[in-house]
Amino acid sequence: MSLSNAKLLELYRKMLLVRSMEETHGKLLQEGKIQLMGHFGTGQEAVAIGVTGPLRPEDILFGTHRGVGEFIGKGMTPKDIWLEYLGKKAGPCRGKGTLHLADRKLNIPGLVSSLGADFSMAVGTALASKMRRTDQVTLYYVGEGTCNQADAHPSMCMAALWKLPVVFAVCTNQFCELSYMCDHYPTDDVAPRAAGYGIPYEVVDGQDIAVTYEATERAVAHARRGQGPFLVEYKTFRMATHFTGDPGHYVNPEEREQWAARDPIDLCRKKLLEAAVITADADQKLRAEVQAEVDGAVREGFAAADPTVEDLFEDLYSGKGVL
Amino acid sequence: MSLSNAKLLELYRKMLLVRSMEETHGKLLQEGKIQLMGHFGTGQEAVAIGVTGPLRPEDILFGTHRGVGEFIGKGMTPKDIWLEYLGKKAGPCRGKGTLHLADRKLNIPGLVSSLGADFSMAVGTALASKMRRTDQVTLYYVGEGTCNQADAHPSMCMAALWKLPVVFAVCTNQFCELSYMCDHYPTDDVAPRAAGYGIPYEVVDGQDIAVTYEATERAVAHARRGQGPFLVEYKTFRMATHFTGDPGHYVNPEEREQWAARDPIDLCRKKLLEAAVITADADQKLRAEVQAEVDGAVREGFAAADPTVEDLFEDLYSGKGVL
Amino acid sequence: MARTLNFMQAINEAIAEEMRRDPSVFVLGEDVRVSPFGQTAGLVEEFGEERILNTPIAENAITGAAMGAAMNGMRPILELMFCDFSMLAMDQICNHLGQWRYITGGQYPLPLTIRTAVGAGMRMAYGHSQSLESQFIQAPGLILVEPSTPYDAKGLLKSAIRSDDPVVVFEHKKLIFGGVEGEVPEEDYTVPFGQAVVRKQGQDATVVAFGFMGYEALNAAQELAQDNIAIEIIDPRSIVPLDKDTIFESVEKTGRLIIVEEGRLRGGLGAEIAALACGDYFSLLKAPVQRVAAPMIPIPGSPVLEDLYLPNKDSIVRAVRRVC
Amino acid sequence: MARTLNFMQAINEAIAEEMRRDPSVFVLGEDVRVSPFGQTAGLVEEFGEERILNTPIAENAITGAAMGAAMNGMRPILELMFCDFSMLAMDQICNHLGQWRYITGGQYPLPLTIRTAVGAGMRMAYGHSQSLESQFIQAPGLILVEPSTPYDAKGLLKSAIRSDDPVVVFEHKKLIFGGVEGEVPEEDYTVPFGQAVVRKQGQDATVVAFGFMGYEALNAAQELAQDNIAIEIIDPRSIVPLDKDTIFESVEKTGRLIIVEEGRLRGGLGAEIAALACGDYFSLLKAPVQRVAAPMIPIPGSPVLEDLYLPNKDSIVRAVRRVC
Ligand SMILES: Cc1ncc(C[n+]2csc(CCOP(=O)(O)OP(=O)(O)O)c2C)c(N)n1
Ligand SMILES: Cc1ncc(C[n+]2csc(CCOP(=O)(O)OP(=O)(O)O)c2C)c(N)n1
Ligand SMILES: [Mg+2]
Ligand SMILES: [Mg+2]
Repeated sequence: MSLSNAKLLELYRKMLLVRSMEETHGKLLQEGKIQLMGHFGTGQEAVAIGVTGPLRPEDILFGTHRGVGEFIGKGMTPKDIWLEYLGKKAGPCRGKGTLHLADRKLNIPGLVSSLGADFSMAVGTALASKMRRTDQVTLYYVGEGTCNQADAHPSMCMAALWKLPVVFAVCTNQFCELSYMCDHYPTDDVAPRAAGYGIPYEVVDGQDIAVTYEATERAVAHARRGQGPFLVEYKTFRMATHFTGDPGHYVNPEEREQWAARDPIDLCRKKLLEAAVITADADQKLRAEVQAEVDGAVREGFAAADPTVEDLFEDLYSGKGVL
Repeated sequence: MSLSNAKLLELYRKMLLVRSMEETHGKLLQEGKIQLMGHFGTGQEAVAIGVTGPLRPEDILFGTHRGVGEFIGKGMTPKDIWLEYLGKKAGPCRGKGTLHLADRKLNIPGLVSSLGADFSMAVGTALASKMRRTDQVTLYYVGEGTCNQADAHPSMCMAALWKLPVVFAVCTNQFCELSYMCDHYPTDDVAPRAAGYGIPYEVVDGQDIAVTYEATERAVAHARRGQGPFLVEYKTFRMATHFTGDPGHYVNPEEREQWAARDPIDLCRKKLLEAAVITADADQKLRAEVQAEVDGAVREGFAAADPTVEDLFEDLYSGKGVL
Repeated sequence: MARTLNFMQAINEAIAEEMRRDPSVFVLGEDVRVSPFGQTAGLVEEFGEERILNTPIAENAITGAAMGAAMNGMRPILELMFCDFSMLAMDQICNHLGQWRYITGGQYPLPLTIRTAVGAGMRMAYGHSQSLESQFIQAPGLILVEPSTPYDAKGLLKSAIRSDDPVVVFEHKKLIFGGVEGEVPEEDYTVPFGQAVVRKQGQDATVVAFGFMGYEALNAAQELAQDNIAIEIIDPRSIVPLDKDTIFESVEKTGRLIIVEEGRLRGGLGAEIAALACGDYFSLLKAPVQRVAAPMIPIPGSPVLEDLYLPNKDSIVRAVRRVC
Repeated sequence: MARTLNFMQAINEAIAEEMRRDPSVFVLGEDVRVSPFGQTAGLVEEFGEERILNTPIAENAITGAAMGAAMNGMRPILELMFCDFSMLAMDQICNHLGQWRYITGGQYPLPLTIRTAVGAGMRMAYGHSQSLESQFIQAPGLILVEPSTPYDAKGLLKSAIRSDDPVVVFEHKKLIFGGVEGEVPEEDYTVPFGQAVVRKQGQDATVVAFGFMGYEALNAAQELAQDNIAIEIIDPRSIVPLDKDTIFESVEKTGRLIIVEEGRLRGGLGAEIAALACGDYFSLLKAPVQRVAAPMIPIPGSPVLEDLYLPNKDSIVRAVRRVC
């Protein structure tokens, strides 16, 4: 086990931050303070934080629409996220991306609106890393539903063909929008598809942060060593509905209960308490601190300036006078 | 071995017809009599004829750009092909498709210009067969290069998910346009990709018509029984260059020689002679007869009427007055 | 007998009725059983999972699959949830779907209906908000329609499902979510392709407004009426075929033409109609043709910017005033 | 010092020179090493297999891969062999490539050049012959250029490769295969975006002809000269940005505008220019604007039908005569 107690605590804090960010988003929506819908990753925090944990700053991340887990994991701050979510001029995308977070200083090139369009982009960033002789790795984080998108296939093919430093991190949360995975898949797992390209793979528990972190660490190391792509599939469960307007009538409540019993944050807390890395009191304090950070970020977000009509026509072309 | 001598002779004649059709096409081009480029399947006749041999008239075929093998195999006549190739009004597509052959009476819905666009169409025809409770099978014939096209992936996924009566028949002829398969594939075979969807597969010799026919027969029977899709990969070699304007400098001549020694028509003839199904004389006669059929078809094609400006605006919409 | 239905109900009813009428009609698309916006909600109970078919998330391939089914005796209704995603299926739609009947010499008509949602203003940002109708007008062999009332939504969709030609139906999100209501007959009816409707009469200027923009035009008309400017509002309903007669009979009267669309300006629906105007109908024009459309920029996420991006009543009023 | 080069050589030279200048420039596409038409032939010998990268046959994915490389410090030149195949990549090109810089608030410009071949007349039938430039004009954030001479082919391609914005370069097959020749300087030069060229002066009518159609227009000019009609021929070179000044300065003089493109009529390049004409430049027009373009049908395989389909010298002459 490569995960130190200090690291575990750091990851735990990040998971708390993710949960708090999304709960706060939900609350703001309910209170009618914002219109921005959310696709929350409740229950999947150990995947999002586990896949980003082992990344270096120079590594590249492509994330998903589901919540903020991997963005927090790669280093985005609640403040930057809320500035962007609220469409403010000081947001990393100057309020133009909103849900589509991008942050160049953290090597997050952006979030596509068309599921799977970034599969090949991740191959492209990895190709550039290889051509430029860096030891940068690209992590492509993706849902199982999106793995059916056509481009998954030539993307994996190119990654294997050119032996590129890219990790495909598949979050199998049992749902693809408003239906179960079985409406989309003839098989139980996504991962064995990698074998068709000669890409090695692993299928792991997505609830235990130590497991997700270490599996990713192995995959990233493989890619960084120049051994080519690796695919990891993390099994988890989407505790939230697809998006904030979805009542989720199609969800089987018993199954949901079973997974709830293995909530990744609870599991991690238990481990930390048992190993005496943290006390119950310190945990309370940490949670309050995290919530305060999020609340502060929301406040700062609301207080920040909106873009104006001049901004509307900025940022399209680098060249002058084209628009 | 399910292949009777009579059947073998029939398939042999079809292979001769294919070769003669393409040689004649090449000759007409060289003589400057036509402009229509050809992508010939010389050396692959046992695949094209083997995959179509076991099909029933009601079965659906999607063919490829490479020559006329599968179209002859499914029952198109040299005459119909030449009428269409020459863009004549009496062609099955009224001269509008030319290289893109379609023939409704033979259940050949057409040939797409964008490689792989028909992968999902084949899934769709099979879906319709299933919904309509027929026992019709769709055979999707495709090159290995095209199997990298994105839609191969969701198409195989849907076929498996919905257990559709479709056979994916992959002709691996070592080339994808102007490059070897190794520029396109991280693996030696295409077929194992099917396993990722739980689709059963076989890899077989593509030079021996008995082998190609029987492998296809098994696959088609599987699909017809309602057991879902099946993939067969046939290993062969493209003896022609990519198209009639390609000098083929990139081809390894020794490798070509080796494959030439196992020409599928020669192999089949040897078998027929050895089994005394045919004498050398009868073979000569048969070949002359085949060539005469093709020459006649070309003559009839040239003699037929061209479409006119009125035809230009026909056939677009079923509804009146739209165009 | 007519009842009041909302836009979504009208769509739902059209599909249900056609599925009852014709066993070869079926629905496929991503999550059509639960139905992300609701147009196909509940149909699975009556028609079963085979005829209301959830597909994997793969727009080009499901379009191809629908085309294949149409080649083999079925009449599929394909949903491409957000019109933005139809860009994934452009090869199938523009290169093959519209061209198949022609290049097979009439052998294979493709009776396929594609339904897809357009429209911004819902804070869904780039890639879930575009009105991309104009991306389809270059493609031969398609019929394109965009209803703005429950009556037209049902009638045009029925025409689409019964048509042997491929039809793309654009449904505006504001009409779906906004619950716009209208009278819809109990009896079976269809709305023919290529017939525009004059939504409001007027003699000062002709305003051709597509889909949801018709409502903005009606609001603009009210404001302009205060200055005694009476605009005539035409809802083309069909984009292809286009009812040129109705449009240019109006222009003959008014001499002024304003075209309003939610999509972007360059090469948009307005460009084509303006080009017709200054071509065959040049002599009718008494003033420059005005195009009201979105600017040539992506749809920004910021609510402030999104509102600035969208054409609306005010931009229509301004355009009319420039020529009246 | 100038030499005579053909169109293909000019393209090849532009790529080679930029690759020597800048190690981040590389070429990828299907069979770019051997090169189906020849534009990138021989480059692999100088630059090696890594920088002249053959890809699998998967247009949307290789476009995405090129975009990814552009996000990470490279300047890819992507070949999408036939423009028809670019329809497979429309999601990447229209939804993401042109919009990426904007929606990331300027963080991620995408210095990507896409080269693709347009044009019919080579008996390649449906799906290998279309001129689909107009399919791209609706998309924000792209630069679109179409050279018609070796000089422009080299100069525009160099501008494209050096540009931080995504550029699509349309290359006409008749110019590539036909070996059209022209003077090209030895020295480094670029052709700026958005600058049209007057190919022939004249005062009776303005003919805006894109790409290869300029040659048909020159032939039409000869025929029309016999009737003392002197047309002015403008080659826009850039489709986006469009040099409106040069076009409408000419229309100011002639009062007559004819737009010629090989692509299809509806929503084509001609529609947009006609719409500009009857909008901001309405007062300049003395006659109806004429559009010469292909009809709204697929490209038929039959040589007889293909020749009937294509706009050419005769259709330009007819259009000019309608207004002169
Ligand atoms: C090209 C495209 N098609 C459809 C959608 C709509 N959509 C958004 S999320 C989603 C489901 C994705 O499922 P999965 O990849 O498993 O991710 P999850 O939502 O479970 O996190 C769908 C269909 C989209 N955004 N893009
Ligand atoms: C979408 C698309 N991309 C590229 C091409 C050009 N092209 C025609 S044939 C071919 C090679 C196909 O290779 P394979 O599938 O192995 O078939 P083969 O030619 O070997 O029979 C290519 C790239 C095309 N027709 N369509
Ligand atoms: Mg999922
Ligand atoms: Mg091949």
